[in-house]
Amino acid sequence: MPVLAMRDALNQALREEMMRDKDVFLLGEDIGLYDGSFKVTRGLFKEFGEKRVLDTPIAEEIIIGTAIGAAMAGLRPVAEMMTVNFIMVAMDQVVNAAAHIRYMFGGGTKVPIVIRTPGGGGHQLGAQHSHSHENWFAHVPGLKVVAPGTPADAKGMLKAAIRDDNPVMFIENEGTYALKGEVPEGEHLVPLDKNEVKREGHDITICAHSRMLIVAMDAAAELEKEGVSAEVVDMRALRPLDMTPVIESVKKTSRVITVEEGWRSFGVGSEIAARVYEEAFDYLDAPVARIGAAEVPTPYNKRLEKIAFPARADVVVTARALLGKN
Amino acid sequence: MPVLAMRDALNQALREEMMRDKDVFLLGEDIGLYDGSFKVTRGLFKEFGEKRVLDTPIAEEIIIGTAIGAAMAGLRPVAEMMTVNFIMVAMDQVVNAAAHIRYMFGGGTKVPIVIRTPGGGGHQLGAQHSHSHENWFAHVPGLKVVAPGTPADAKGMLKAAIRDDNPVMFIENEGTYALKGEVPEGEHLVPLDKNEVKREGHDITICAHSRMLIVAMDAAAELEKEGVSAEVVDMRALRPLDMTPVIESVKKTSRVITVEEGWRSFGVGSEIAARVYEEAFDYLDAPVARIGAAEVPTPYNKRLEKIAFPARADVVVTARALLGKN
Amino acid sequence: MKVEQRPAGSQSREALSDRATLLGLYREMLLIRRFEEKTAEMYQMAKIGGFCHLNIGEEAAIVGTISALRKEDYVYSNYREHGHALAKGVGAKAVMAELFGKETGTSHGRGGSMHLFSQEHRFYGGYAIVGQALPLACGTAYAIGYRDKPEVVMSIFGDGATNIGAFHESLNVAKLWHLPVVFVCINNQYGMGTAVKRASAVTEIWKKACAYDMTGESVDGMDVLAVRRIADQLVAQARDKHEPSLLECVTYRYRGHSMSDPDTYRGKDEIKEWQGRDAILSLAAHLQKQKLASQDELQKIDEAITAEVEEAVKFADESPEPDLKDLYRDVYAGEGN
Amino acid sequence: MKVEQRPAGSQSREALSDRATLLGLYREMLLIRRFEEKTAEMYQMAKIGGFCHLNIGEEAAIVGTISALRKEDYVYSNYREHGHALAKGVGAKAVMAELFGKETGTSHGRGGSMHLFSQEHRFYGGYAIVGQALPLACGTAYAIGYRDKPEVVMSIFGDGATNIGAFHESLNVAKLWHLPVVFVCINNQYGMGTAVKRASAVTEIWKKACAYDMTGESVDGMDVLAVRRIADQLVAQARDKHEPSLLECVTYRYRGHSMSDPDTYRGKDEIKEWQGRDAILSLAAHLQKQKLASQDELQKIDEAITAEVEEAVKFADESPEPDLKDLYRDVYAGEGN
Ligand SMILES: Cc1ncc(C[n+]2csc(CCOP(=O)(O)OP(=O)(O)O)c2C)c(N)n1
Ligand SMILES: Cc1ncc(C[n+]2csc(CCOP(=O)(O)OP(=O)(O)O)c2C)c(N)n1
Ligand SMILES: [Mg+2]
Ligand SMILES: [Mg+2]
Repeated sequence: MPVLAMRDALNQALREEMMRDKDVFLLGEDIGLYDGSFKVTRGLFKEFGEKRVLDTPIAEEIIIGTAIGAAMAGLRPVAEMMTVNFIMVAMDQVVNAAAHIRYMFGGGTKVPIVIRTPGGGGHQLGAQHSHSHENWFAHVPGLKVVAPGTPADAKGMLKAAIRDDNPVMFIENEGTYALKGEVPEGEHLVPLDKNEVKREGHDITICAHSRMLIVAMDAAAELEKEGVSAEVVDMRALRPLDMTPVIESVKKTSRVITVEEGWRSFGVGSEIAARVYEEAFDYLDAPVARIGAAEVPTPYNKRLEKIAFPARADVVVTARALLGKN
Repeated sequence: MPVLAMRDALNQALREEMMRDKDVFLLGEDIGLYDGSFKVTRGLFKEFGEKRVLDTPIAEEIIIGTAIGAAMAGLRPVAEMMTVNFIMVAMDQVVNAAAHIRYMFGGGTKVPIVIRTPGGGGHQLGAQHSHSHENWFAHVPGLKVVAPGTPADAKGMLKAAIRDDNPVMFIENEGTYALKGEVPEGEHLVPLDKNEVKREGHDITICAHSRMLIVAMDAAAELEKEGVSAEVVDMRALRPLDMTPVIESVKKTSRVITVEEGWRSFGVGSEIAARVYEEAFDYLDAPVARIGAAEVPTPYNKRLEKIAFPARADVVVTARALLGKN
Repeated sequence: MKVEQRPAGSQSREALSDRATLLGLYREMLLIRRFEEKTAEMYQMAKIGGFCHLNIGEEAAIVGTISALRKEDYVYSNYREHGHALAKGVGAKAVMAELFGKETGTSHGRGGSMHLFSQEHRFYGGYAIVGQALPLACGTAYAIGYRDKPEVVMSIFGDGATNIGAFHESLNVAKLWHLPVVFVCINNQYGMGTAVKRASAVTEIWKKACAYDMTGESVDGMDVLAVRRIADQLVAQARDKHEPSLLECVTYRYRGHSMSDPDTYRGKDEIKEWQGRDAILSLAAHLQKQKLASQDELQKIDEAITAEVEEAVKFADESPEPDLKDLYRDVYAGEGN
Repeated sequence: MKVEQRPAGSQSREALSDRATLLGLYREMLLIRRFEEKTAEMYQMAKIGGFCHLNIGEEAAIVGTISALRKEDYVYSNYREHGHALAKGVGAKAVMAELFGKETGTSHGRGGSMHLFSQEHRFYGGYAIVGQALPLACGTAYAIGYRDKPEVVMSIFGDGATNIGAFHESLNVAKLWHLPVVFVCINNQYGMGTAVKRASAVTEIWKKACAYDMTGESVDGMDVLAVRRIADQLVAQARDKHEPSLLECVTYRYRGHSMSDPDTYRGKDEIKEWQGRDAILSLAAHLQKQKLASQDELQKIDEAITAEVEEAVKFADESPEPDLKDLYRDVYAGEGN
């Protein structure tokens, strides 16, 4: 199977869907002539032209709103937000419009749009370019929210998202665009509502999504050296939140760690923990341990930033503690 | 002690703080000449004039942004967002600016603003006027978030919020503006970081804030008739989230219900539940039961809307189930 | 209302002296007036809940603009849209049923007064966030160009909406991308209780088009013929040249902002003054002066409309409530619901 | 840099022929040029991280506008603000230290290149969300009026920022509320890789002021004297009459958008052409032609500035990193930190 970087897997998904369906078009800032600030749309402007790869002004409300209005008229827009932080200026379009339109109009229309955007930090971009907000979107009925952590899932979920009839928040991560992995060629679809065990184990369950999936896998590898068998569940499907593989896993391990790149309080881990207790209370030997970013606006300084985000060591140490090892 | 409606208690707090400190001013849509769409600012325009009670255009980014810039220059603005739903168009100003400015500038400045806004539904206002988002704000470092449920707390917390040096999200509720209660005259301050037992009990703990506090108190009264002694903890302080009274209570009751007006998934109850397990795991006899709004964009139809929001009966039934009563 | 009776869209100026057209305009304005009067009555009787914003006084602005459209053209509106939906051809029954929250309503009772919608009539909805629908209108207009259709989008909003960011972002791309949109500002002098001059640095809304090098026009929103004439031009310009425009209709709402508005921010005589220029009475006078219709005929039209509105109320009243088990229906598309 | 050597603010036109003023302007532009060249070098050496946006090419626009301010006036900027901070009087050491992420930086290393700040110099910060700071500038200007102070706020942003909603909302209230603000648009022809004409329906940015009935001016941003003259007028207008304005400075960034920009969207000759009109070289020629300064003197100034920048680098390099235990410091005010 060909090995691709995440950004190229995403690019391939976009290209294939644009070739498959002429109603699919892209819009966003500098996605065309500039080839995209993270190069996910590289070459598509040249190949498909400015009508199907629309460069927009710096006006996020217009990007989302145009996508919604075009979708209601039958097209399938894929909007890029340069980073999730900028969606804050267009939150009304995402929540009050995209997510609610179908229901508030009694099903009279639908809004098949995909909003692609990288979240996460770790690049010294400071307090206004480094955050994650998937927990916010996952809270909203009407939205679907996914956050793949491998190139193959990125391609398969993006293709599925473009074909889905609902607004899909497609969360990418600046820190994984260069991540390489095997990616099936052509028609490869990954469901938007299925989470998956990415590594089997029986001592402890680690739940993570997006870039934190990599961190969790690294931690699991390190734990193995210590004789700890960790099972890693990829929480790529956040809304609807597929808990099945987590519950199955807990029944084996009775210990759970959640890892997310965003702030811990009122985060993704809070919901996963609450669900685990509701659905596997009697299987738990210890409280679910939640790992998230330090609750500070991300600092610029490299060393401060480093300790502000969850790393392999945090997961390993937490796992040891949960297992009562030193 | 005088009995006041919530809106008048809030009005009194604003008036007293404006008299105490000439740097305090109000801004928002129709808060002045129109006396406020929910009449919380009634009479203040007449009394203090248009400089200190500033009517703004319909431009939420300007309302929050003006408050921030004025605060950085030394004033103490109190901004009103007509409803929390409209903050979606100004989320960037709240999160990326107000919450992060102090930290990203290394403490070089501060942003002492209060953003007052009603959340909640139940008035047939439909999908764009009925939601609650306090869980979102409570997720953000740099913000303080409170949601009082009694007129006395409303006055005391608003006065404390105005005197606080940080941006405070002050969540009100359209459904409680007419709620009456005793309100201490003059200097009455309620800390922003202390939750409180509003009703003592020993069988079960009910956590609720804002309008749901009323629902919880009603449910507790009904449960008492059935011989169930419910303790109600007012979660008025959401960030920082004061868990002390909850943990104390759980140690007595070992059963917890959380009630919120917003959607359940990734909500306030998720965080409370996760914290309860982390801090009182061994005391729990059953999973924390979370009650929240049905996960739909709020429907207009009266009967559909009614079943979409948590009511006393939901709490009572849940309590019975937790206690193994029929 | 019977769609075929509506004046056909985009006619030449001459057409506006033609009897059928004038009676059609008269009929539509009167339908809105009677419908809204009845709506107020039903609200008082608590048959209608939530926020309810009436179009009384704005009939000429609404009918003059929307009647210039064809059936295949699109309309995006705000929460003050009962009349906009009626003018675009949505039936009075379906609209009233929506206000009643019934399953037979335009939005199956899920939307209510602020969220009317009709795919069939391309009435693309009432939105309750000020300014929110302008970017959507641009998106639908983009789709029209994308598919090279001879269609137009009309985006209708209030004076207060011209001060919010979405207005600026929308007009800029409409011009930049040559979108077939006509932006219609219903300047009824107030945004809730705030007069235009207390909210906008420029009180002549049409002038705001200058920042986008866009056609800007202002018209007496109490004169349906004047409104229709300019609307015909701007709609044709959008359709034929893909040149967007901003049209300000200077008008007035006789009633409060919503049913709960104490209405203390304006003088009674100001209201009287505008009522003195009532668009419906003016057209009635014109029709009689021009011998295009007799007092008697106009009376009959009124009776027919009153009956139509009564029918709508009866229909709404007798229609079924949504089934409670359908609470979750249509949150997501393509899930067997 | 030594603040007392800066040209005093708001001088008369004549002043702009006076030697001290001209040399001051020259010195400031050169400081920015040398500082940014060094910044690029330090970025390559990985002494600086994150996004880094340079002001090279924009010196005349920056110095011409900011030098028209007094010490007590305020400046709000965006993420391309190293030179803006220097021009407002913030020391090169503190700025470079911030780029290095050191505790001695303007923001104690928490902000970095995009978030410089100085309460002392009333440099109210660099903001990394396009358009975000304009409403803040209005708020500070409101506070000035609230306290009746003879101060002014300068809000500086790029051409790309004029298409976002916050720009519209800000200019409207600035005019409506008579705020003492001068909005300065640094039109450097591109927003990242997007040329102005591909993003804005109106390419002459100053014209956008028309929608607010506001003074709009455009000036050659490569001529520091022209910029300074118009800036003096607009600052005085804001200070004395509380009349806001929009000033477009037509200029160019010689380097890419940020250090990571491949810069493939524009021709090399376009860059050459603009460099041919370099503001610093032009002023140097002018100074010599007018016999206000000799080649030799200018050489000395350059040496002094180069030394000052070297000193700044040394200071930044030797400064301590923030203490890791201070990670949570300053998240909240008034908590003993
Ligand atoms: C973003 C936003 N802010 C505030 C409101 C509350 N609100 C609803 S209607 C209205 C006034 C709008 O005035 P205008 O645009 O002139 O329309 P009109 O009601 O006069 O027809 C306001 C402030 C809202 N719905 N959305
Ligand atoms: C709201 C928002 N959208 C997008 C971005 C990403 N971005 C950063 S700078 C920039 C270009 C800004 O161009 P301009 O305003 O002309 O300023 P310049 O960089 O040319 O000085 C963009 C798109 C952002 N920071 N904020
Ligand atoms: Mg109005
Ligand atoms: Mg630029």
